[in-house]
Amino acid sequence: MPIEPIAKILFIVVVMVVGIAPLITWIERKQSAVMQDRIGANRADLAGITILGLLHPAADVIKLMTKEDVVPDGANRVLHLLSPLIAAVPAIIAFAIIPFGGVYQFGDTTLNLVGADIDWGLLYIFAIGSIAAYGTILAGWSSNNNWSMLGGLRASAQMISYEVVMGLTVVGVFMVFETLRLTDMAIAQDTSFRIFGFLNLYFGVDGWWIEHIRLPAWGIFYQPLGFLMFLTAIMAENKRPPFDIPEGESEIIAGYHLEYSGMRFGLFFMSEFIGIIIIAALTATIFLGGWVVPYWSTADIIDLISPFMGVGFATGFCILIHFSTFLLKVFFMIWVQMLLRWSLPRFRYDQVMSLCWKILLPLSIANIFVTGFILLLVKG
Amino acid sequence: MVDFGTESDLLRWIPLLPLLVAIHHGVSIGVLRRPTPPRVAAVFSCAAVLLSFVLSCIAFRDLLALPADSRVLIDDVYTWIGAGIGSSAISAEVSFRLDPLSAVMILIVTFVGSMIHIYSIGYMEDDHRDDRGTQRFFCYLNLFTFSMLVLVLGDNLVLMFLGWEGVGLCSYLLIGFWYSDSWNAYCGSKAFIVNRIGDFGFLIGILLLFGALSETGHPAISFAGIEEHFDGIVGMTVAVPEWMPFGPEWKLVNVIALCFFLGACGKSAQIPLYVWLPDAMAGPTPVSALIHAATMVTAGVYMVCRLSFLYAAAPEVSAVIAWTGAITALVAATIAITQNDIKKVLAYSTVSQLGYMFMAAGCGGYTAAIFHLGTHAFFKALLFLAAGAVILAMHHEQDMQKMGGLWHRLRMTRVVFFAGVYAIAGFPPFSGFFSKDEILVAVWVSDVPGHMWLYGIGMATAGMTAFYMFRLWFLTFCGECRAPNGVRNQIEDPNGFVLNPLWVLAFFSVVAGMAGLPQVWGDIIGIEESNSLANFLKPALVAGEPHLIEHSTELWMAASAVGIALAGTALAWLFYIRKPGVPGWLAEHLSGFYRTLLNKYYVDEFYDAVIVRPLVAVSDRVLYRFIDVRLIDGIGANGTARGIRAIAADGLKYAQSGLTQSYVLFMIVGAVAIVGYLLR
Amino acid sequence: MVPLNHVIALSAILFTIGVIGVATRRNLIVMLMSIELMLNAANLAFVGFNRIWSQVEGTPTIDGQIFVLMVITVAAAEVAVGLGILLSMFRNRDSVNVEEVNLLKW
Amino acid sequence: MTVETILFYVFGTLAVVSALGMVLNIRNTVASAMNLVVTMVSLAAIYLLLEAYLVAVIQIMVYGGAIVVLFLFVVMLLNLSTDEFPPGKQRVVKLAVAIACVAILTQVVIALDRDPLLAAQPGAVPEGFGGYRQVGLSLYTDYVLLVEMASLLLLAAIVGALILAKRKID
Repeated sequence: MPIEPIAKILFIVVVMVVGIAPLITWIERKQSAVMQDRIGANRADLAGITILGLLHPAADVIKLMTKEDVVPDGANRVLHLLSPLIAAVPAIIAFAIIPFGGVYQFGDTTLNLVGADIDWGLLYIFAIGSIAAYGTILAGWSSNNNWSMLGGLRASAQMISYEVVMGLTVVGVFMVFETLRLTDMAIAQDTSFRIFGFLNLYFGVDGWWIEHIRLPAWGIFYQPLGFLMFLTAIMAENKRPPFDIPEGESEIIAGYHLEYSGMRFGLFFMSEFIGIIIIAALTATIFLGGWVVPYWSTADIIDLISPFMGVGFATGFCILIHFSTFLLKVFFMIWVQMLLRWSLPRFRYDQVMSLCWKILLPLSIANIFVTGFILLLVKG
Repeated sequence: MVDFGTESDLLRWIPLLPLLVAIHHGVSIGVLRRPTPPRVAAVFSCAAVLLSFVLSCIAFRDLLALPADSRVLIDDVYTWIGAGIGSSAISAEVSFRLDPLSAVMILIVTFVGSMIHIYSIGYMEDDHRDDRGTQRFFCYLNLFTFSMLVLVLGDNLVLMFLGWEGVGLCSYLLIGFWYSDSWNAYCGSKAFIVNRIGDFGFLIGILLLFGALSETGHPAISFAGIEEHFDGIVGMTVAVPEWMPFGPEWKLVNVIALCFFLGACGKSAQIPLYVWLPDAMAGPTPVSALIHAATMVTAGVYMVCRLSFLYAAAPEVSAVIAWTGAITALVAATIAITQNDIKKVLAYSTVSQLGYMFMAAGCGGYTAAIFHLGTHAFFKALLFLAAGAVILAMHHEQDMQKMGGLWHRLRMTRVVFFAGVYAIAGFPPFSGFFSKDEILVAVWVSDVPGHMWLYGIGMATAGMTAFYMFRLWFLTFCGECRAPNGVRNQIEDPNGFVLNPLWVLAFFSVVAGMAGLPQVWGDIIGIEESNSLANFLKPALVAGEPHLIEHSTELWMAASAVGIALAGTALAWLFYIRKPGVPGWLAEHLSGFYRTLLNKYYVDEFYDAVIVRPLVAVSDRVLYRFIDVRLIDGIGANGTARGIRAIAADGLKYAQSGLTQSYVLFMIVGAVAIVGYLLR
Repeated sequence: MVPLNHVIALSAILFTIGVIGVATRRNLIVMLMSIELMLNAANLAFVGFNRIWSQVEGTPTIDGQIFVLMVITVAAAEVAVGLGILLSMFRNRDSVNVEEVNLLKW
Repeated sequence: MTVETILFYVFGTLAVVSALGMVLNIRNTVASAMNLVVTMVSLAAIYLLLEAYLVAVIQIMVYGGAIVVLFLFVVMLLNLSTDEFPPGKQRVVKLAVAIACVAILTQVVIALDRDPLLAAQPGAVPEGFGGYRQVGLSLYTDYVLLVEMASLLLLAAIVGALILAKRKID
């Protein structure tokens, strides 16, 4: 049995899913507390010790585990039991292609810090996302409850619509980086570009400032509009507020997971939070340069360290820096989502739909055209 | 002498201008349904034709600028038909060829044409038979000019054929211009149908020629190309059944030449296809002048001259042409003697003159033919237009019995009319004299079997021509006025639009003869190379070595021609001025002959009985009643419908059960069957 | 890798199942699904053949998969329109039983 | 018996079983739809085994993600959970269908043993076979007209679906 894949899988499951996902529930609470000027989650204590309420996730888990698992009458038992899994599993396996670091050389062995380095990574994400829709829909339908049904309906409509937009918004990035492989994308962003380069290219202007005023070659700088739209679309795909109409408490009590309790409800819960992490990781990788340290490319790091410590150590150090950078960016994106989640009110259903079809779709197509035009200009 | 010519982009505009105007007229009356004011339309048309006349003059000057033996201008516009490969590849260009022959033709066409256009303004002024009449008239007229120019300028047989058909169509449209009168419509269709026969021959000729040429491996369609490779097909023969005359093998050249000549007969109203021309007089008089006297009917002569190399290689056919022309000339002249309708007389005279030209062409006197064509264009157009003026003055009265004594009233018209009569009667120094003289000389010196007879016929015809023309003159202008009182005191000269062209034409029909002044006269008044027309045309035509004859003979011939013309004139004077009773007396005592002549030898009746009725009967009984009604409609259309109904109504309809899945099932079964068949 | 004829056999079986569905089920939705199934069987055959003839004298060819993509496009369009028809039919007939849509017959 | 072969048979069986489940399940439309999804996904897996990567992903995205979801949406919208109608009196049709299916299968079998090439092991595929690069290049060079036609078709489908689904054309 190869050791590397197992290690990666273990890492993903233990660190990402079991580790960070509960942490995020805490972050969310704290965030809300901060924004609502409360103290927030701080009651759960172990012998009087409340580590900033960090025990709450554990408490939640225990509560969910121990709750009774109800299947309502007239519900389709199989699907009702199945759908939480259908919702959770795709969210977890989506981690498989997230690069937590670059590709490193230790002598003749190469270390590639990604679960599965497949050539069509982003498409994989989309496929997974499209499967994930079923969990919600089936949950809504199988609960034999009108509210859930409505939730499922809304979910299906919303997720189909936003899949389209999500796909179209990143096409610009494909065009810029000319790859779908997330690893290559991150590597491609491990550099920087001259802001005023076009002056030199087309108007023959030159001067030291043209060479030295640079931006990291991140997707967000190449595709600002794409970034915003992608974030919107994928957050809507995750059915989080302000896009949580499938479970709008005020309208359809809890929507699709109304009839769920115990750990099955917990799975939906989990899958949402894992979704948050996935979103953060994806946006970080595609638009924020993944593990890349701005203005300090891998080569530079290794060149800087290796004279003193040797190449091997330098590479290890590099890995450390890159991984922490990546985590930093991921947490930043998570924080951004929390911010949005607590600051924006819930959209109305028709607003969500028209936002998707009437605003995002045309904008993203226009974005594609403009990108292609500029690329033609630059690359000829 | 084959010459592929020098480029010149000017030529294409000569036919194009009239076409553009014609299109404008057609669109504005046919599509927009908003006719332009008559005067404006008329001015457009006249401007177009005049302009193309100017262009023709310029082109003519360019042509003259070239060295004498290579005077060919080519304007290659685009490839019209490109088909076939290898030895049978045909590529018909839309390309125009200006060589001396076509130069003379376009000058005549555009000049006479513009004169007649201007004349038409005045003539059609009082024509209120329908609201957009005038513009329609000018539309057709310009279209005709275009087609005629294409015919003349076309560099290949196909393009020529296009023009050929175009003029036929316009003639049809214009003869039946006043279609509300069914007789006019009938005449139009008669002209069209009779022409079809000729055109058929023409087409067959083209195809045979092309086929023969592609057998020699040089598929050419342009005149230059044909002439270049022509020698290859001279020897060819076609096998014919035993029972046919001159069997078992005919020279292919003869066949081709005959086919082309059939076409010429149709267009130029030669026996046996001349019957349409007299009836074509149903059209407005300018049309008769332009189409049925000056230009279109001469297309046949032009074609024979254009293909002179072909006819030079087919002496037998040339003989046929000569004799046909002669007989036509004679017969038409005899008929013309008895006609009372002024335009009919002129029509038969036209036929007769055309016969003259063919006689000349058949005898190898192509220059003479063209020369006479030109002069005839002038004086015959003049005569028709003058007759038109008379008709106008007489309030559309065409019967000479009701005229007479117009001498005092039409003081302008009488002069031009007299010039025309004088010219056609062939009195020196008017144009008719010289051209007719040329022809007679050509006939005299030619080696066509029995050319002396031809000469005799020519002389006789000349005499008759003088007779009937002066008969016309006396009946119309001299003696008592036999018009009804109401008309009588309103008779006056027509307006300037009508009159001025007449003056111009009159001038030319007087002096046009000088263009081709025979050498003999030239020697007398001491001009070197006086017959400039002949010298000009020589490169374009395959004329055999001109047989030189002593000037004395030639002078004698001229003298006798004048003499016989005088005789005819005197006879006419005797009959219609001195002793007006004589014609009636003759008509009584030679009543059979007279009636035969009066009824044009009953040719129409003959054709009607022999061709038309059987044809109609067959198409009615067999084609219509049996094949169409019984077979096609009965068995074909209705039968099928009935059969289908019988099958579908009682059997198949139950297949349409309205159950989707049964349809699906049928589909599957069908698919399975097809795949099974493929897998067999 | 399995030889092509297994792939084709699989596609044939799927196709047959689709045929059964289209021809026997009277629920319009299921009929549409079965049509989708048949299309997929065809796609499978396409992909399989493309796998065999993945290159024609050296140059890689992808035509089979292109056709699959086109078929998928057509399928999407067909489902959209078909479901639209189904909706309007349900509005008029209050059922999705194809046997109730039988006005057009003799 | 390589891993690929085993996987092929596993997914093939899965596809067939789920397809049968879709067709024969006459109580529950949603279950049929879910069976269809399973078929699609396992077919996608088989595409992967056949090294048609892009097609596999598209299969999941379009069929799994869009088409079947649409089916579910309609089922839920019309609330057709239990649908089947009293069994019709079309014994004949069923019989004919059975015969037709047998015929199809036999035909395929006949066709299969015609060509020895089909029984052979497929050779190696060229570099980047079935990847989005090759497909994309081929789509936008040789088949660009096809793409245009597809776009037209989709437009027509959108409009048609809209018109059909609108309750009242206004």
